[in-house]
Amino acid sequence: MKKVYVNEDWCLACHLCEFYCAAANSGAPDMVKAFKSGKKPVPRIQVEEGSDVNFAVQCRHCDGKACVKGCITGALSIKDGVVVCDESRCVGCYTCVLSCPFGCIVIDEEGHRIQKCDLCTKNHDGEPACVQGCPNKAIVFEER
Amino acid sequence: MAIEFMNPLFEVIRDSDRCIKCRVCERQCANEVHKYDADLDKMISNEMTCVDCQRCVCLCPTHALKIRPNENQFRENANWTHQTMDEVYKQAGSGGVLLSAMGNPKDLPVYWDRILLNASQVTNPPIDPLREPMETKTFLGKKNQGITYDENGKAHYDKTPYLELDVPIMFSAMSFGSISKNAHESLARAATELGTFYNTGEGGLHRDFYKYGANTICQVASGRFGVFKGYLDAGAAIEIKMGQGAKPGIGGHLPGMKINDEISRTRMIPKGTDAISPAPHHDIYSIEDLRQLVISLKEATNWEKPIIVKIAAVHNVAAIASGVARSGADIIAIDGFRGGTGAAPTRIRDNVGIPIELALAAVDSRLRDEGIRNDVSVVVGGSVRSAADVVKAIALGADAVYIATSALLAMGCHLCRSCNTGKCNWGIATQRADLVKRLNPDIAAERLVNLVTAWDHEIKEMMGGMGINSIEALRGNRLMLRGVGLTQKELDILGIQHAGE
Amino acid sequence: MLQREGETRIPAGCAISGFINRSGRRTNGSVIVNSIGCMHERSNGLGGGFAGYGIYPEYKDQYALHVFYDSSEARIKTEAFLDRHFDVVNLSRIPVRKNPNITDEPLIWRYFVNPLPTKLQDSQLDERTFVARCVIKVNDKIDGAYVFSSGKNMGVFKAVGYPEDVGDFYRLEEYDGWAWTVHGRYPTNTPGWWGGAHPFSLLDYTIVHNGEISSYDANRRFIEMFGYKCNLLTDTEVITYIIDYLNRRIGMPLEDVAKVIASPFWSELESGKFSPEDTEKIRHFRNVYSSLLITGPFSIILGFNNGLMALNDRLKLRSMVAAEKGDTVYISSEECSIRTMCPDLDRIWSPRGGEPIIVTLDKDAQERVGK
Amino acid sequence: MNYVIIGNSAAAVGTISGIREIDPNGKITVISDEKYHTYSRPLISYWLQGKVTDKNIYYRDPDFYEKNGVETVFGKKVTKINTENKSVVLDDGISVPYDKLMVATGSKPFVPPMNGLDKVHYHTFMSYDSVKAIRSEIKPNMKVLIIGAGLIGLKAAEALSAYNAQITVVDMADRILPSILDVRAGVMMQKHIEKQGVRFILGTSADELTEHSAKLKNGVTVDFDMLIIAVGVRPNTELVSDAGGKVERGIVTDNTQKTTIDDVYAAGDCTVSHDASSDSDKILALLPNAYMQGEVAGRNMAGRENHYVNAIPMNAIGFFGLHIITAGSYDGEEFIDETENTYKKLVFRDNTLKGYILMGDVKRAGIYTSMIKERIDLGEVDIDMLKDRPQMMMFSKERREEKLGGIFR
Repeated sequence: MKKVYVNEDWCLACHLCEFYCAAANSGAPDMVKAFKSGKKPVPRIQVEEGSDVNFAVQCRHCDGKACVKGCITGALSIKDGVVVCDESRCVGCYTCVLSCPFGCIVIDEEGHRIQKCDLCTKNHDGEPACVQGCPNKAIVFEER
Repeated sequence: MAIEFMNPLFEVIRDSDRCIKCRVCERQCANEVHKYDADLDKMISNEMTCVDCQRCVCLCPTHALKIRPNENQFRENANWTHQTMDEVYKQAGSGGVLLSAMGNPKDLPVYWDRILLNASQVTNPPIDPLREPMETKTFLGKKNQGITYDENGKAHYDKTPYLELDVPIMFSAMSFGSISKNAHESLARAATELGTFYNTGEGGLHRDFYKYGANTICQVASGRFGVFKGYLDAGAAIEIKMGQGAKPGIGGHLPGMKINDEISRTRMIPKGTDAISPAPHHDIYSIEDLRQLVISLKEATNWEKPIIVKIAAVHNVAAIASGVARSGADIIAIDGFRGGTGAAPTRIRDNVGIPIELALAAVDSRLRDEGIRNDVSVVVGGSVRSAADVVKAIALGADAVYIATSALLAMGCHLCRSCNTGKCNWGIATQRADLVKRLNPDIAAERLVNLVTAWDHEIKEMMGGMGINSIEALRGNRLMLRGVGLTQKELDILGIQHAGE
Repeated sequence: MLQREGETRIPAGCAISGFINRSGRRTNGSVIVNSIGCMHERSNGLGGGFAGYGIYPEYKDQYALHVFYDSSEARIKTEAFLDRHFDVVNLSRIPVRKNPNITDEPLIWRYFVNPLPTKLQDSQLDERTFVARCVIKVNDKIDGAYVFSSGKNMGVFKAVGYPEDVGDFYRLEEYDGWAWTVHGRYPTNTPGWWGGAHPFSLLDYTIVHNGEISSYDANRRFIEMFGYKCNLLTDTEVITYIIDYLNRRIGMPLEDVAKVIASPFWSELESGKFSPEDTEKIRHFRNVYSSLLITGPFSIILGFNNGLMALNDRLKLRSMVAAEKGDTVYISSEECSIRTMCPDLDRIWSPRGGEPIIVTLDKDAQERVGK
Repeated sequence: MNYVIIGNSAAAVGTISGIREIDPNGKITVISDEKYHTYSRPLISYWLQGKVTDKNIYYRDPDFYEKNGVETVFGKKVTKINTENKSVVLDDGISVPYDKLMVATGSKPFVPPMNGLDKVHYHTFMSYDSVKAIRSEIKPNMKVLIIGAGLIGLKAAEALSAYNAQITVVDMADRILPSILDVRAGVMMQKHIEKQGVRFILGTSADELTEHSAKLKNGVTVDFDMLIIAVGVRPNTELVSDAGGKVERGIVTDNTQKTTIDDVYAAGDCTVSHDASSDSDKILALLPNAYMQGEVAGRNMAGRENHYVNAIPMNAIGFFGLHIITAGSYDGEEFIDETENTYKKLVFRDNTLKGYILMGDVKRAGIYTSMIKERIDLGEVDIDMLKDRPQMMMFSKERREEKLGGIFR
């Protein structure tokens, strides 16, 4: 299955992936509108910055799937290998935040629910927004 | 605080309707122009340090940024231009020589743009490169070998070392030190994929890149940095750098702060020491000394590698080239006055040397007049900006061209001409690890390959239009050129007719 | 004012034709005149010419110089030059017949000469190079004089006009040769200068050519490094010099000459169609003699002291057919002109681009009629 | 193969999923004494609060059973497991045979003996039906007494505050949420909940109940319009113990989730689990635990041996917007970082992270959880980063590569 991978040699910690991700999943037609119309959209990818190493982390769609198994509402499920969240069913208990070994479940504090990377299966054709938006090809979408 | 006589060269125009305060501009500016102010909840700019490298503009996800020349101007004066005055202020403040980078930006004639190409009509057919073979393979080296046939009709001939190029375009010398390791890797990988060559410059060859040796030209310059037997053996050819178009008659100076571990190891000089290339080679004070170096290098490499001698285009370039052709060198590289540099004294860069077009025409004609054009190949550089420039250069008589500025542009350079600061935001002309990282060789090598491939396509289109299906039939084919708006003197030097003739 | 050949490049389309009898059997010149006549519309009346081989058996050891003079002064100057360098065995005006379509003829003279041994020795050149240099010198330096034929036992006849009229004018039915070539010219803007008509020749090399080569200036500027002077600025001239340089001076066989001037494409070389040894040799040619590659359309018939070579450019951008009947080989721009000479052929084919047809006199014929 | 599952909550669904991974065709029968499609027990407080509707309280889509080929028997209680003929007996006398049986009976509310309890109307807070009953009686500004300041009692308090109820919570312990929070965190949470108007009376219990008031042992009398008893739960173990299976605090299983009876498995709140963080056996009444035990059991029932290990106590819960995530055990060297609104406690022992409490800022807590579960040696991580916040950066490059599967040279 094609997944998003990050090559930390090339990650510049520019954080653009977070903004492209947030905008793509905001439902707004462009980035300006996504960020300028009230609620600040939440990225599902997070950049970790170090002194000389940086990388972005997002859902690994891992084999363990502890988040799905622990979900108390059934909001999280697996579609074609992709862990997806039905946000309308999430009550914000954060059991998945507790479970995810990569820290990839993102808390939407305003919405009192979680958000997570679904590889842009709901909003994009082709490559996920973070991959398209990475200026240094640090983020790739590929089969491994 | 003393009065600052100068004002910012550029203005940062930020469209607050578009700015989403993502701060990518702030994170990506090594000059610290942008800053997020939490109290104001907005981005603010310190324009004084902006060099107009366009990194922020390119990365801004909402296209909220523009960098424009500062509209603030000193009182208009055709003689004392704003820039001239700025330079006086700068020197009055610093007491130092002005430093610049990249090529001469002055409004001096660009002869490429005054030369037009021919195309076939009626009496002979243009050739469609998509339907017929169209050949750009080029050999560089001596072409004066004899051939004899024995009684059985079998040919006997000598072969001298040569370079075989799939495209008549090579990447010219840029040292590791002046540019980053990732930039070097990108050039090396691109040259390998393209079947052409890149040039180490005078900074030696990083251990990691010996594997690209078959596509590497190893330069020997006056500082002899990183030169040892293994280095000479590593490449496909050796280039003796006598001069550089951006700064003829001037050596080089890589400040100690750029000499990090890897550069120190590669250049074979202590870490943190300045790397100073003398103006002359101190073992070459005349042409016969050059001949000795050429022969020494050939001896050192078992006469297996062609030797390139690179000279800057100066007033008597034709005579110099004639001397070089007789020195035993296999290839002469001529660098025009618009050639780039990582750092040069501004006055030198802007006032010394001559245009490559004239130098090339003069050299090619001179070598033919002397009947020694076959003794050497001629490679020209110094602002070859497009496939059209390549075609014109070859028609004027060049065997191949060197490109560097175009290659840098392909990798992201925006010609802000601040290489000398070491803070290249594009990760090219810098050794700062966090900046070097910005140049991913996977991307840069691909872009270089794309550029040269695109040019090769265009060269083939233009050749096809002229009814030529092999690059060698274009070489020195000056009938394919016509001048526009040139004086008879210029036409004579270029050896071409005026348009309409 | 229109500029003549040598003052400017004049593109031209053309017709060519030729044949050779391998046994050395000589054929009357009228045959070749008829062959070009049927391709009348490929010429436009601005030039025609012939080369005949084996036509001067009685003077076969002398160089036959055919010269155009614009004036008597030019003739006097030239003859003085010739006297200084050659022993002139015979001189005469070339006999012509008045033809209403051939006008403005210059003075046309013929000299059978031997180089003066002392002069030849002084020059430190071989005999043929000495003769070639002298021819080039007359053409370059003596205003109004133009040597248009300089080989042994062969001759070039050319003029402004349609080739069939030129043949009539020169009374070619009075000459017999074992090989003939002919050229009908379709230049685009020549005022009609007799020297500009084809064939072009140097010593016994003659070239008739149909085409317009795009590599002209690359070839010219290269070949001029070797003592040649391209006065006429024509393709034919530069091709002749290239062949002279490679074949006579370097000693390259004509098969290899063809591989230089119409070299195989790199893709052909990589296809493995040549032996490794030939591949290596052709690679070497494409490196060292790269400036002698001729591009653009051409079909040429080269005449030389014991044969003909026909060659097309490597893309075959010009028509050329070849045919065989017994020991005679025919080459022409069009099949019709071959059928005119020989309606009943053994074989007729269209040679591939870049693949030369080289026909030489049989061994015994060479001894009989050649040299 | 004929599978029978008693119970219809997370462990049951996990069991179905585990079986179906391996055996797509075997017959599965789910028997539940409740009459509902599988619903999420923790959602009952959200339902009561109005955040979750009748429609989305369900744990799985309406076609879940159909898609998985499951037959359901709802509203019937299993009264007996007959191990001899491998069948279960329903309360209507019908016998259902099994080849493999899953006991996922969960737990029931524990109601301690109290004076006068038999005379008062009270609620528990455990099932859809229990919150439906509360919903039908609750009115604005009602006085509600909740006995029990644990997870259930406080969730009930949060839900009822949506009705402007005047809530008093009483607990015998002197702090709230003693099972998951330490004293400092408990105090912080208590203050937070008090700000929402909930009154706590701690360190005491009801001495005497009358119809609308409770007299506490400390002498205070609390009036109420509604009484909710939420002091704890007890596992439903009787079916197994009656059948001769081993039961301690809960049903005892091996790590394939098999009970001591052949072909009888158990999972979820009714079982005893092994807490890897404290290396002790206890009931881990947690939904993720129930699901994963069920899944492991299901696979074993269907014939693929696998084991459930690395279970630890863990909780993610929030009250009135203040979130808590905790995991592991708290016996060891402590690191505490506290601000006005956040609390963090990390507990180290044997050079590993053993437990943590995060309150207020719970972002990326799972990274800590994984450190406990995987027993990652502290020598492998950057301790300062670990203490700063959960982050992948604290791991070595190699460990990151393994975890994130990125390209590293």
